[in-house]
Parts: sequence; structure tokens; C-alpha cells
Amino acid sequence: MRNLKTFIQDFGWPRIIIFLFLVSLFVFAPAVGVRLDASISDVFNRFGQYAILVLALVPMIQSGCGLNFGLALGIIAGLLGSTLSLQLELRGFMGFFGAIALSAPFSILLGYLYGKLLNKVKGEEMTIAMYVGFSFVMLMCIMWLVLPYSNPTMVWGYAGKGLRTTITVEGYWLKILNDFLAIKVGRFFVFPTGLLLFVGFCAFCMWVFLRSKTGTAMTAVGSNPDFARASGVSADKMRTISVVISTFLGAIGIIVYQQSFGFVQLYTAPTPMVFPAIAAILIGGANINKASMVNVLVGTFLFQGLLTMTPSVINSVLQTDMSEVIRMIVSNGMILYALTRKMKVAK
Amino acid sequence: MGQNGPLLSIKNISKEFYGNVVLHDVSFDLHEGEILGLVGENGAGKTTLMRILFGMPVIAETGGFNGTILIDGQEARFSNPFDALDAGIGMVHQEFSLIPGFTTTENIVLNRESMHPSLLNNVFGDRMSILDRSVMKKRAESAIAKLGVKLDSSMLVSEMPVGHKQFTEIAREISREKTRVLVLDEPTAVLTESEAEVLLGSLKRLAKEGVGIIFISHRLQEVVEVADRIVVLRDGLAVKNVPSSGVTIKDIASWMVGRSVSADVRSEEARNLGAEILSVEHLWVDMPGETVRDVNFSVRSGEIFGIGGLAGQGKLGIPNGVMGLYPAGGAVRLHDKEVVLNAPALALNAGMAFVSEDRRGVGLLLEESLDWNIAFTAMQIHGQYLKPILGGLFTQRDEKAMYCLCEEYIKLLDIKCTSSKQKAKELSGGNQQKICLAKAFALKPDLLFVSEPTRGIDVGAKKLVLDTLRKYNREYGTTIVMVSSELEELRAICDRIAIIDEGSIAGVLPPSADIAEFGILMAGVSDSPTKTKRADAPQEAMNA
Amino acid sequence: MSAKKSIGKFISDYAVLIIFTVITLAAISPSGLSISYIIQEVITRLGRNSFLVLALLLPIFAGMGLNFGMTLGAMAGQIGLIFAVNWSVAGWQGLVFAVLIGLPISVFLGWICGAVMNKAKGREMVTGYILAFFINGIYQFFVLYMMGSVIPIRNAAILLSRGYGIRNTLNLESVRQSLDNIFMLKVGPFLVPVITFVIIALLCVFIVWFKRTKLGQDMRAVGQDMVVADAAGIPVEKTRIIAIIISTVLACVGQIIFLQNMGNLATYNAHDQTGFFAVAAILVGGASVKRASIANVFIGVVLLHAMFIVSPLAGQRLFGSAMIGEYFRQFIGYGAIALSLVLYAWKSRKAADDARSGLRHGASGNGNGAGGQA
Amino acid sequence: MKAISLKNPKVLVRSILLLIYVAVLVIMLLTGKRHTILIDNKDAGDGSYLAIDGMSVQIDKQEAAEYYPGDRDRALVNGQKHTIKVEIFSDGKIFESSFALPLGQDMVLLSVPKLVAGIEPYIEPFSVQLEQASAPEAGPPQGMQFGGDSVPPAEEAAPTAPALIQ
Repeated sequence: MRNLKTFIQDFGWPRIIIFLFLVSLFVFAPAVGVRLDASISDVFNRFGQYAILVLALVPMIQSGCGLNFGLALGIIAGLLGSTLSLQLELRGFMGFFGAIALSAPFSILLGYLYGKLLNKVKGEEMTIAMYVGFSFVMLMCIMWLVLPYSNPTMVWGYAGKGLRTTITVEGYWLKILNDFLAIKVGRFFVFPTGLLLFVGFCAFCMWVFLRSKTGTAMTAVGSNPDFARASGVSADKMRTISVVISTFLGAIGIIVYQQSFGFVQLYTAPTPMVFPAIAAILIGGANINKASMVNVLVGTFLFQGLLTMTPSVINSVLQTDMSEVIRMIVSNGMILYALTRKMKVAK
Repeated sequence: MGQNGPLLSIKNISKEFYGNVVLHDVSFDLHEGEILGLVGENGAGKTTLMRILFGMPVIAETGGFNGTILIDGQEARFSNPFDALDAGIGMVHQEFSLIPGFTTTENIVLNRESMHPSLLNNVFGDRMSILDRSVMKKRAESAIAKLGVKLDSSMLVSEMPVGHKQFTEIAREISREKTRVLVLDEPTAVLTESEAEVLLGSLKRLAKEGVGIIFISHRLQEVVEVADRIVVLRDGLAVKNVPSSGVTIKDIASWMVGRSVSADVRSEEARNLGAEILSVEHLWVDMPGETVRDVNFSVRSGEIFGIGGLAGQGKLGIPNGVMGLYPAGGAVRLHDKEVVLNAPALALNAGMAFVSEDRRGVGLLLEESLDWNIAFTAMQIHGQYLKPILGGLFTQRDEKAMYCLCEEYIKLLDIKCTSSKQKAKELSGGNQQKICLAKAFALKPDLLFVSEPTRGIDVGAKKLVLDTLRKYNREYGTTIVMVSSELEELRAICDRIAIIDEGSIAGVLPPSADIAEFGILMAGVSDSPTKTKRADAPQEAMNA
Repeated sequence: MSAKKSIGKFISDYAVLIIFTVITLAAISPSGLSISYIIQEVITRLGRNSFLVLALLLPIFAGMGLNFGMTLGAMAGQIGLIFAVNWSVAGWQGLVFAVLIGLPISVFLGWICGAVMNKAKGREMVTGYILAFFINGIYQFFVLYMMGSVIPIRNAAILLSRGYGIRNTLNLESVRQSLDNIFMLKVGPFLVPVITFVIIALLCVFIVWFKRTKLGQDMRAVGQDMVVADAAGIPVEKTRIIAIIISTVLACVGQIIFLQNMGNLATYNAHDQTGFFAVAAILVGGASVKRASIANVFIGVVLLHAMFIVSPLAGQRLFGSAMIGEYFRQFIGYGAIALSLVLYAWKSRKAADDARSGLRHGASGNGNGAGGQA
Repeated sequence: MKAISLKNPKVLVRSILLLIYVAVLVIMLLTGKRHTILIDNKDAGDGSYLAIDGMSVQIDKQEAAEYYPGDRDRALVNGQKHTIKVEIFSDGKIFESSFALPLGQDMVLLSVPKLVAGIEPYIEPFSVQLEQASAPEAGPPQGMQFGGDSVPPAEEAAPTAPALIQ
């Protein structure tokens, strides 16, 4: 009984409520005529889409920079990569990995500058990160209209200049990962093995990095910056590295998302991607200066599971689309729950 | 209130924190208009006594105290500082509690502003009344006048020189109508010579008006000059309670530190010490509260060099400065090679290690396991306990090697813990200290700085920690520089002991020197050159 | 202090203000708008937005930074308006009716926001921001699902076709411009909504008067140093909650004034931008997270909105597409907030280092001269 | 719980304030309540009254409007008590009358011929069946801040700037 109590203690009540809510959704699904196999396949798909974006938050949390509200910067680097890959009309795996390679210089440069900025403003990092992210998204909105792209599928029909809001990746690298070794069971159930393998690979790399010398130093900076400084570790350098990695993973995350979702969404699309990722890692059990691989995987699965199940099940039960409201309350409720925990804010 | 009974009397107060007795049967009286000088080394119990008098919550949280406090003969029980304030006890702490953006007047009458009710009082409560700034100004100026100092009542505290801040805080305490007892904790620590004189003058004037004053200071000549009666605290005991007439600084100093010389007799075995390993010239360190102004000393290889002195004099600043944890300057040479300051990594690489005084804050990763804590610094500096993968391109923590290292030190230092995977926060104080020592020893340093190794751990663990240090010095020849406020321990283990006062070395004594000599050096009465320096140094800070 | 240093301090203090003035002036000519048109627009927007921006002052005094949680007040105001339209109460009485309905709701929401912020000390701004979204979820649940089904709505015109839930845009014809038109004064070519400005002036008087009350003094003390205020016996938590409640109530009234001027209510989006605009305006006016004055409010509103008027047209002329102008002003808005937050945080860190180095100067009075450390 | 005596000023003032709050709310509701009056100039079904072939009708202080047989127009008024002044062109006769509208009734039909002919009641409630709102609007559009992966809007739509209120 005692360890059940400690399990509940550190797993936290909100997470348990969400978990039970999700299980009940799965149970009721068949009762209200929602195809279980299609839903589960959808959950896996969305899990694969979001997992790397959530993974991108881990380095900055570990190094004590807090929740990365500026993830939009990484997403923009990814958008630049994928638009360039489409411009060069790279196809198939070349297209997909080309996009990641092309996004790398942008994400590393942006991450470096963003890390330096955050080191200068310890304290109100989260609000500043948010607004730096937003202003950069707006700047890019202008860039999308001005940059000389010419691939007809991307550019406006009549104007011939400036990019569309959403660009299809059909014919380039749509579902490259999803269909790789995909297992089809019956008409509805498709298991995106390639996608989940790639996600597993990224998570493994992160796990290995966190156990490396720099990774250990970064974790120490997160849990006790003075301890790290006394052991000869430069806190600022570690934080900058964590921001660069976080931005780089953010770029990869959005590209993986696009290949599975099928569309490259530009202009103000990055901003609404940040909060769901943060909510997911918090649902997984991370707090403001500690996050592990389990938090990422469990959190993404729970959150995305919730997002897929609520529209179908709730709609048929209550005949209304409450899912948007539930998503907003659960996602922001979780972030709020994390922010109000007693947390040593890295000063 | 002409009655001659004591205004405040403290009867057999005792207090213990987690097993070690901090105050033992302390009793003394304070009469109206009397200034009582309370002196004693740090850790003698002065601060705890004041916390009890002022009803600080920390006392109740740690099991309360026994003994009674009488005001005008009736027993008084304070559950929080506001009860003490109502009973007329004002307290001026060492660190300022002033609102920077407020003027002198606003600070003096903080939360006791005079005001007249506005029409919204009945609607939204009394705090809607309008402040009467003219009356507030008058009240502040009368309190300042009572102190006899010139203070501009409308100057912002943030633009005020340090001395004026102290006067503002004192004026705040005495502006309370009911203040009959005023407690001042090290008020002159931040003042220049001239300002201290003015303060002492105003304290005398306050006493004449019937206010009982408890004056805590380690500047013995000020205590002798102003106090009517002197109480000396040592190890929680009120060893002396004498009127101040005819008492000299030398007497107070020896009472303060004079312990029965029962420390275990030092074995006088021959100490063959090597050449000079460390030399420090004109070291200054900007560590808040422990400023080091100008320190010069050298340490010979294999020696245990002790650094003692009262709190706040800068002894803790020395190791933190040399190791680069706080901004520092000056010339530090190890093995005759210049050590670059302000760079912790370079200091560690040069072969120095540091066991910090702030065990929980700097010394440990409370959330991580023991093997992590011990191996971390060695891993970062010497790259040990890592196994290269992919041909050294990446490194991975070598969990097995870390485990063996941890087991080795658990046996060597007899650390009581369930396993090497246990979290550091779950260990007792003594065992945590041993983990910090193990972390330093794992670096195999040539020179080991140890700061306050025995602070806040039980007596049994103290002996074990000291024995470990001595064993490492004798068997592996590690040179140790030990900073401690426990004079007894320094004398038991060190070859030489330097006493720090006002940020510089007042003198270096052999451990066998007479206890009174240590007391004098600590009290900063020696007429060594650094003393006159103090007078103008803060002055410079003032008008920078 | 040497002149150069004081100029440097002036520039770093009002960097955002200067940048904004330069951009706005530069964009006026290419936008091709006549000066009188711009002035008229600025007057109407001053009437429309200043009340909302003034609502930010109190939390800044109380040291809680920029109250992104004021969106809660905006939501309360919108619920008030929905009921006013539902019972088709028109004219300025409709506005007062909406305020009276919104008042208790905003007090309650303000209390929640204050209590949550007290649990996240040091992170009030981001907590306020997230709380706004959280309550937005509940607002949407209330307005989109409860209204019409659980809460009786008699005026079917405002309901969605499915019978419950309020429509996305609500026509406020019955209360449109009712506050402005009570006494619209013609000053030269300009129309000035006098009553609206009177109400704004009344709020300014209240703020000035409030700073002289004991509660105002307590708020300033708590804002400067919570620990010292607490030691002096000031009820810190309660004072901070009161600051947030007042700010939320003012935001409620401000949103009603804003919407009556606009004439229609985007039920689910109007409050999103309220926080953003008010914060951008006060920061552009030269305020910072710790220091703000009434002057900052008015300067900010004039500058921000002047820029927001001219930039789309300037974008059209210079880059050939209004979209660029549109995104440009968004970028400037967010950029202003980000820049002023960064400058403030950087300056307060630098001030802390200077204070310490001042001490150091005293310490190294001899030996190798003043420490010229990194 | 000590009994809250009404003499304690705080309680007294606060309860008065509460009353004022409710009173103002009610007054606003009454004075501000908007009604639509449909002014009708048609013949009665059973011929008991005939349309007036030219008149001007003025409600309260709103400007008068001309009516010819078969006309119907509407006037928006706030509050319940109103006056009506009818001036018939042909013989210049002027009819004045005041009336009160029931609070709950949003829309009423006022037949001027009935008024002129002195047949009571010349006002009767009028409820209109709202035709279904044009396009059934779905839930809120995805605001800039949340939503994430809703189905992308139509291909050719220009990049919609975020709904920014100026």
C-alpha cells in the first residue's frame, strides 16, 4: 500500500485523472460506434508526429532554462529546411533527410543566438522566450512573402511570388517514414513502423547524450547551478548548448510532423504548436528542471491519445464537438499545474 | 515608571537544535536606561538568544525553548515578532530590512502610517484611508531627532549612503511609541569610524531617556566604551555578567575564547614539511558578507594551514576567491605556477580541490545518487569514469566505475547509507559532509581547501571528519588549508593558524599559543597596520 | 554622473519609445494618409483603448509585472455584453447593465488569478498568460455550450443555428457608440467622444488618489520588497490579490468601452488580443516591468496605434502588398514587448552586478588598484 | 458567529451598496429595454377600420415619418412609456396618445387606423419566427494561439491575417 501512495504522490493526481479519463474513452469508444482500430492507429500516428517536438523540450528543462516557450524558433528553422528541400525538388528519403540537413544551419544559428540571449536575462526566461518566438514568427511571415521561391506547387497561383499558407508534400516526401515497413491489419489499422523507429532512434540519441560527459554536466547545471560552477562547469555554456540542441530537435520535429501530416504549414502556424508540446511533457510527469525519456513518451501518448479520442467519442456521446474546449482546459491546466509547483527557479 | 525592578529579565533560557545544545541556562537582567553589551564568538548563541527574545517562528518550529522572559516582572510569551513589537521590544538586524524605493519617512513609519479615514472606508475596509504625509514627516523627524543625527527625511533609501540606512532602521524602531527595549545586532559592522561614534552617542542619549538597550558587537572597544554592563556568552553559557567599569578589552577577549584547555593533547610528532606549495599575495575577494580586502600568506607542502576568525571577517572568502567562485584579484601561485583567478575549471585543473562551507547549496546534488555526487567533478575535470564509444567521438558515464569508486569511499570514510544509488538528500549531515570530502579526494588534489567542515553536524561525526582529514594529510601528504570558526578544532589539527579580521590577516599563531592571544587577534584590537586601513576603506566605498 | 552615462541611461531606458517614434514617423509619408485622418483615428483609439491600458498600472505597482491575466476581465465584460444584448437593453443603459453584470464575474476571476499568481511567485507573467488560456477554455465551454441549453437565452437571434451556444460575431447595434455619442464634441475637423474621455480622466484621478491611500502605499511596498513588507506586518498575499482584482475589474469595464466603440463582438477572439495590445502599448510608452506611470499609458497608446494605422498602407506602398504591412505591425508589436522585457531583465542584472562591484571597489582599496574584472 | 448588528457601519454601508447595485441594475433594464414598434396602416380584415390615406406619425421625439395606405414601418424605442402623435394630411386632425409596452414583449404591432377609430386595444404583441440563421456557423475559428492541426483551409485562400481588432 505504501508504495502505491508514493507512486500516486510523485505521479501526481492530475496525471492520474487524465490517464483514467483516457482509458474510459477507449472503453466507451466501441459502445458509441467509434472504430477502435482506426482510433488506435490514429493515436500511434499522432504520437509519432508530436513525439520529437516534445523531446526537443528535454535539453532546456534539464539545463534549468525552464519550459521552452520559444520552440517556435526551432519550428521556423524546420520550415526553412522543408521549403528549401521542396524548392530543390528533392524527393523520397533524399527529400526528407535533405530537409533536415538544410534546416540544421538555421536551427544551430538561431539556437546559439537564442541561448546567448537567454543567458543574459536569467529570471523571466519564459515570458521573454514566448515573445521572442512570436516576434520571430511574424518576421518570417514577411520573409515567406518576400523570399524568392519558385517551385509552382509552393507559390501563389496568380501572384507567382510569396508562399502559400499550406504546401502539400504530396509527391515529395509524404509519409516516407510512415509507410516504411508499415504493418497493415485490416482496412483501418496501419502501424507507422518507420515513424516510430525514427522517434525511437531520436529518443535513444537523447538518452545517450544525457549520459555523456556534457549531458551529465547539463543535468547538474539544471538541478544545482552553484554545484556545477564549483566543479568547473560553465553554466552559461551548458545552457547555450541545451538551447541549440532543443532548437535543432524542434526543426527535426516539425519536419517529421509535416511528412506524416502531409502539409507544410507556414505563416502563423508555428505558434499553436508550442503549447501542446509543453502540456504533453508535463502530463508525462516532467517538472520545470527535470525531464526524462519516460516523461516524453508517456506524456505524448497520453496527450495525443486524449486529442484523438475526445472528438470522436465525445461527439457521438454528446452530439457536440467539445474536444476543442477539453483540449484547451487539459493542455493549459497542466502547464498551470506545473508552474504553480514549488520550484527552485534558476536565478 | 520609576520602579527599580528590571525592565527585562531572562531566566534560565536553554535551547537545543537537533541534539546539540545552543543555549544552556542563560540568565541576565536589563534595567531601564541601561546599555548591556552582549559579546561572544559566533556559534556562542547570541543570535539564537535574540531570536527567542523576538519570538521568531524558527524557534517554535525547532521545538521551542525552556526558561522564561519577564517584562516588568510579568512573564511574556511571544509566538511571533509582532507580539514582541507590541510588548515594546524593537530589533535592528544586521542585514537591512528597508524598502529601497521609499523615502526615509515612509520607511520609518512603514505599516504604521498616520492617516485619516476616507469615505470608502466602510465599503472596502480601513486600508482605503488617505495617508497624512505631513504628520508622517513630523513623526519621522522626531524619531531622527531623538537619535541626534542629521538625516534628510525625504531622501530615497536607494540613494542613501550605508550609514544613513542604519540610522533609518534604528529610527524606525524607536519611532514606535511603545519601544522600551532596543536590540542592536552588529550595528556598527557597516559604519565608518566617525559614524560609529555618532551611533554610540545617540545610543547613550536614548538610554538616558529610559530605553533599555542590548548592544551586540564584536568590536570590543565600542562595547567597553558604551555598555554599562557586559554579558559574555561562550558555547551557550553566560560565563560572565559584570558591570563594565574597570573591565579591559583583554579580559573580555580571554573570557570570550578562554575554554578549559581540555582539547586532546596534540601529539608533537616531528612534522617534516616540504617547500612552499602555495603563495597568496594581495588577494581580494568580492564575496557578499565575507569580503576579503588584502590577504597574504603561504603554505608549505604537507602542512595543515588553519584560517580562523569571526564570521563576516572574510575567512570564507579566501577559498571561494582562490577557487574562482567569486570575483577575486591578486597573485596566487601553486607549485610556483600562476593560478588564473575567476575560472573554477583552471583552479581545479591546477590540482586544487575545495569542500565548500555551503554543503547543501554548493557541495551536493541533493536530487542525484551518491555515485553521481562523488564522481562528478573528477569526471568533468579529469574525464575519469567515462567509457568512450564510437572511438572516443562520444563518451558515456561508466556506471560500473562510478559504483566501485563510491563503494571504495563508503568503506574508506565509513559513510552510513543504504546503497551508492541512494539520493544525497536522504543522508544525515555528517554523512553528507563525508560525500563532499570524497568528491574532493576523488580529484587526488595536491592542495585541499576545506571550509567549515564540521558546521552543523553532530559531535561524533565532527571527530570522524577531522580524523579523515588528518589521515589523508599524513598518509597521502595532501596539503590542507582548513577554514573554520571552531578555534578548538583548528588548534587540534593545524600546524599554523592565521586569524582573519576585517578582510586581512591580523596575525599567524602556532596552535600552542595562549588562548587569549587568539581572542585579541579575533577582536581586531591589534594595532597592526590593517586596522587603520579599515577607517578609510569603507569611506571610499561611500563616495565611489 | 557624467553626461555620457546619463544619456546612455536615457537611451537604454526609453529604447523602445525611440524606436517606435522613428518607425511611425518614417511610415507616415509612404502610407499616404493625411495627417488629419491619422489624428482623428488616434483620438478614437485613445478613447477606445486607454481604459484597458490603465488597468495594467496597479499590478505593476504591486510588483507583479505585466498582468497578462487581464484577459479574464475582458471575458467578464463580454459575458456582461452578451446578457445586455440578450435582454436587448440598449443605449448607454445597456453598457451600465453590462458592467454591472460583468462586475461580480470579474471580481471572482480576479481573485482566482491573484491566488494562482501568489502560488507562482517570480513567474507571475507567464502564469497569467497560461491562466488566460485556461479560463478561455472554461469561457468557451460556458458561452458555446451552456448558454441556450442550461442558461435560458430569450433573444434567439444571438444563438447558433443549432439552438445553443452564442454566435461567433455578435452585433452590438443596440449599444454601438452609445457612450461616445452621448456628447460628441466637434473640435475643428475632429470628433471627440467627450464622455469617454471624462470616464478615462476619472480613472486617472482614481489611480492618483489610490496611490495616496494606505492600500496604495502597501502595494508599492509589496512591489518593491515582499520580504521587508511582510516583516513590517503588511498582508502581502492579500494586497497582491486586491491589486489583481482591481486590474481585472478595470479590464472588464475597459473591454466594454472598447467593444461599444467597435460595434461588434467577436465572441471567441476579441479577448485574445486585449492583453497583447494593452501590454504592447504600455511598454511602447516607456514603462517597464517594475515602473510605470499614467504618462506611459497615453504615450504608448498614441504611438502604438499610430504605427498600427500607418504600417499596412506603408507596407502596401513600399512592398506592394498590404499583407506585409499587416505582418510588419504584428512583428513590431511583439518585438516591442520582447525588446523591452529583454532590456529590463538585462538592466536589472547589470544593476545587481554594479552594486556588487561598488562594494568590491571599497574592498580593493589597496594593492593592485581597482579590480577591473570581467 | 457574532450576530452582524446592522449598526456596525461597515455592514450597514455594504448592505445599502448591495441594494443600490440591484436597484441600478433594474433601472437600467427598465429604462434601457429596447422595443420595436411596428406602425401599421392597413384596413382591418372585417372592415371595422380603414387605412388612412396619408398621415405623419411621430413617436416620442423621434422625427415624424409619412405613411400611406398599406405601409408598415418600425420604430426603435427604449423603455416602456411612450407617446404617439398622428397628423392626418387630409383634414389636419391631430391625435395624441400615450401607451405603455409590456417589459417582456420585444416587438409590438401598433395599428394607427385602430387608434384613430378609437378601437381598443390598438397595440398587440407581435412575435416573429426567426428564419434559420443564414450559414450555420460551426464552433469558433481557430484563433492564432491554439488549435494546432485542424484540417487546412481551402487551397486558394489568401493568407488570412490573424483576426486583429484595430
